[in-house]
Amino acid sequence: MSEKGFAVKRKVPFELHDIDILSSNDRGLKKISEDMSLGLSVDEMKTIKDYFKKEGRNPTDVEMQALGQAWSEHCCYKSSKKILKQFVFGIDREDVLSRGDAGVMVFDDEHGYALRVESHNHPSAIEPYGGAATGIGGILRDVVCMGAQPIGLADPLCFGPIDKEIDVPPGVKQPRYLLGGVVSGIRDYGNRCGIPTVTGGMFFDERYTGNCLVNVGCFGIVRKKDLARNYAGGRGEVMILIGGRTGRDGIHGVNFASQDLTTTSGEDSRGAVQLGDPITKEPVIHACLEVNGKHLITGMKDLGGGGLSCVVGEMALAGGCGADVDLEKVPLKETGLAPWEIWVSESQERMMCTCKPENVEKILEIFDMWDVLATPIAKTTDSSRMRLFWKGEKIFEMDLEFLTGGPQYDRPFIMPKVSTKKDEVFPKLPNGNEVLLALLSDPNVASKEWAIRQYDHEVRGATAVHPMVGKLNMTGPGDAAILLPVSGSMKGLAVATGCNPWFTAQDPYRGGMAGIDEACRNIVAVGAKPNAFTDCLNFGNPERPERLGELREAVRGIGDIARGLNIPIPSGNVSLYNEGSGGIGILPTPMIVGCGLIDDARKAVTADLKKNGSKIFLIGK
Amino acid sequence: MVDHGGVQVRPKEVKVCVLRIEGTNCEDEMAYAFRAVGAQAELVHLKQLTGAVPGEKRRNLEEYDVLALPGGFSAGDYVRAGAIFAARMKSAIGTDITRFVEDGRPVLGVCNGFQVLVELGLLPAFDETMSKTATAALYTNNSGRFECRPTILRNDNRGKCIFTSSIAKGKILMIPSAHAEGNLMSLDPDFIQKLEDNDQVVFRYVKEDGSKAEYPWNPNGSRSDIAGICNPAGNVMGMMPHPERVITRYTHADWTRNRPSADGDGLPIFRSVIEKLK
Amino acid sequence: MAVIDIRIDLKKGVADPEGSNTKKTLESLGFKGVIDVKAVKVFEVTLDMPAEEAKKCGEEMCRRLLANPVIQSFSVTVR
Amino acid sequence: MAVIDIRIDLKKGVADPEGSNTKKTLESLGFKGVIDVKAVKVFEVTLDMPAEEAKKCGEEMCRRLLANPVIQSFSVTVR
Ligand SMILES: Nc1ncnc2c1ncn2[C@@H]1O[C@H](COP(=O)(O)OP(=O)(O)O)[C@@H](O)[C@H]1O
Repeated sequence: MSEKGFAVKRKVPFELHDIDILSSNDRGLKKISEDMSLGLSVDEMKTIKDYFKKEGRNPTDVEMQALGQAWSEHCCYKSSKKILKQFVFGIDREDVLSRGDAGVMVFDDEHGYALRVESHNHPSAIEPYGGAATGIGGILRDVVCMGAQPIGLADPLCFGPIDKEIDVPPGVKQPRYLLGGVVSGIRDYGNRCGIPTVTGGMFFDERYTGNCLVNVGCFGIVRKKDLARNYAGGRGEVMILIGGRTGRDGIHGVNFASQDLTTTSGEDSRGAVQLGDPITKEPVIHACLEVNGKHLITGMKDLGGGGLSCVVGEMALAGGCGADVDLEKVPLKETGLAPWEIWVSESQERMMCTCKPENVEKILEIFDMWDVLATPIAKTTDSSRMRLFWKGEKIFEMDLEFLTGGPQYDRPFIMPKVSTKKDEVFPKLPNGNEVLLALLSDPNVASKEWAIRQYDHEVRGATAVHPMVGKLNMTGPGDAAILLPVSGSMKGLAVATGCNPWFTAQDPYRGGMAGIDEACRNIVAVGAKPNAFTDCLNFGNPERPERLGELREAVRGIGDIARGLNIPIPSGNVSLYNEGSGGIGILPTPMIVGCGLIDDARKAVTADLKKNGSKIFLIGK
Repeated sequence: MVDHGGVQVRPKEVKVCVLRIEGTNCEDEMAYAFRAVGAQAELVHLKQLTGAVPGEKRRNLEEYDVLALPGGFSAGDYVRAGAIFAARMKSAIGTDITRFVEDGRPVLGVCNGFQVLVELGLLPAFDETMSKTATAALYTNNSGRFECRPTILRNDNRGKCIFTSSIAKGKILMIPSAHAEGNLMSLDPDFIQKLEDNDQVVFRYVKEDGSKAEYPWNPNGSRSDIAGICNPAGNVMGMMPHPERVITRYTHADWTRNRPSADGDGLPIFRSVIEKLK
Repeated sequence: MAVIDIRIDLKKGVADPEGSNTKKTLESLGFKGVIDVKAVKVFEVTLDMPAEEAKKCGEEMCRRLLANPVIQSFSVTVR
Repeated sequence: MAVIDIRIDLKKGVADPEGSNTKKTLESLGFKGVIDVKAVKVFEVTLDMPAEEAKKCGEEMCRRLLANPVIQSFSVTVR
């Protein structure tokens, strides 16, 4: 950071500034937030000022940056948490094993299965290949954090129209280009990690032109006795940083994810975009599962949004302890990083685990065997504070509760206008042939085989019902895929997606329900029973009351139907601020990924017609 | 990977080394396939064979009866598919491998493993056990992209290949493919003829009725529709499609359309070699 | 007619897994003194137009398709 | 210290799906007069040795890892 009026360089042989907020007025606070790219509002800055007044000092740049990360929408769900609590978190059932980084449900007597979906929308709009690839990387880590072996991926995507070259606002990339890059990114990363991509979807509409949606889901399998926690076991433990080195990549990624895309994003958001390295990832998965399987660790969590700053705090706080961090121990990609950059960098392929001191050596040995970097960087303490040291200098000390608590908002919302029967007009149709051809050539209907076959959907040799079904090389899309997660068992896990953004735009409450309904029908169609959902709520700017109204109503719909069906939603993700330049919002898109169970996958059915002369039944009304 | 009933073969403990490096995958299902026919399969990291690990973890290639190179990817397939894995193997344990092959012990390479065998010079190996440089290449698919799709293979081997020893000549198997670089090439105009003369052709892509394949039945454009070949001695085989993915019928893409047998079509390949070694 | 080389480099600070994996392998093969390996993509394009124009055309190709300014830089040279 | 470019070309007669796919895309974007597109791979390697030696070293790298002689030719130039 360059020398600015409010930043006073401390007399130490490295980059460290004290940020003068105590003597700043509202305007000054606003300027500090902007100049440091903190993404904090004036009210939030004032809360921080009050805190440091009590501490009797100004914060350091490291502390301010950490707060910027921790209090972002992406990390603390400040606009959506209340809504989620009210409608979806409460649906409980005794077979929910965990609601950690991924949800975990009972699979059979010995195993649980993990599920989670996440968005990687903004990075993908800027750099589709790297954005999608790192999205896969992140969701894989969320599942590995539960101690689970990833067994399948899902990739529901939404883009602008691809059947014609369209006029795009400056700075926005052609949907065709974006789609090509995203599919390649998912293909290269998923295939190289050896995890089959078995379900997903593509949805096209003009309203995604300025802001495409890239949602990625992952499923995993874990022995119940190996189910991992995502936090420290208590004080006196060691925190070990695992995987890739830390660099400048991905700095301010979460703030970026919590802002509207502007026309200049492409040029100046480079720091927020990263390329994945699947070849580091694969050994990281092996090694993490090995140390967990040997019960050498007490907790494990991935480094995603906010990097170290979020993961260390959350692991300590949830473990009921504090933490002392030796920041200079963090292995770096390049020299010359300032402490705050290291603390908030979102470099890929990193995980954190906690362990008892006596197990450190054994753990490091296993990582060494896999050529994976592993470095003890922190200790848990019996205070409620986190402290950071750099070459002996204390550069950070904050109350964990304050740091990771974050604000929570009850923002104003407007109930969306709901379409009624009266509004509907049934179009006059030209002749049937024309309609049929037009439908079949519409990208929303046309075959997605060109993409599906670029994804390896059979690697691991456990795909019982494939994404494409029917006569060989004449296949059509199936409804759900079925995986056989446990070697030697025919018990199957059916996975499918569901979402209808057009419905949701007309009636968010029923649209939310429709997503769950569609996922259920897909699962039932292969002969499995719906068991759990995970959801990715892609909506616009929550500071606009009409957008927040859409979110609220859709979530209420999801919650009502899930509660009605008594099916839990043990994990999910919220992605807000999905607006292109000029405030053109996306369609409200509550993406549902559903999981179902089938006791004997040999009884599964597929949608293809098997022979001439079969009877066809229509079920339902 | 599902348990497969009906295995009566209980041969003497055949020890299989399933080799991996960073970024390999498909090794679990490869090991599972060998176990399904009664062999003892161990996942071994290349480091364990080169001595770069603590004592109790070290292994010697000599201890094994079969070497299997799994499919998927290795080292991200940067540079060229299989090139990095092959170069590392050759420089570290090249002579061990030559000895292993000259000893007549079976070596199987599937997909990426096939690419590694070609890059190593263990296939086609017309003139020596392991040629100094590669004499063939598995090149980018004609379509220019990764293809994951069912393929049908015909056993065209006249009896030399140990991996098809219990599969009738002309037998049709459905074994899926998943690769971006599977087009077998050589600049030698007599390449195919030489393979034929030596009985080195093992599998060809065909259509369901056994007739000549074209895209997509031949997913990569390989000349003469070749999907798998062996060395002149018949103990080293490489193939692009993945037999380890179809050990039971329930992972075949079209099993809901009444496949007759409970076994998967990949099983006889593993059974062939284990029966030979009994 | 002109033949141009369009060279696409990764910008500084963008991770290059292909380069770093290749470096690692070269080292394990015993090559000494390898300080850095970068993977670069080059398109050799033959165009039916004079050299000057071909160069401009190549640059336009980069902007429209071949390079992503977020992570890549490009340069066009006439062969 | 020397920086070398190791250029890996496809041999004549070896089809180039990446090149021809790129050509097709460029044409569909409206580029005219594109006669041929070849995809070439370049490794930019920085070596801790004099230029002469670096060139030799680069050639050895091709023989041992970077090129498959069946389909690829290589050339090494000092930058
Ligand atoms: N829409 C949702 N439905 C259900 N659970 C959700 C939803 N959004 C977030 N969650 C859960 O809230 C927790 C915190 O999410 P997040 O902060 O994104 O996770 P992480 O710490 O992995 O980044 C996770 O357990 C996640 O599964």
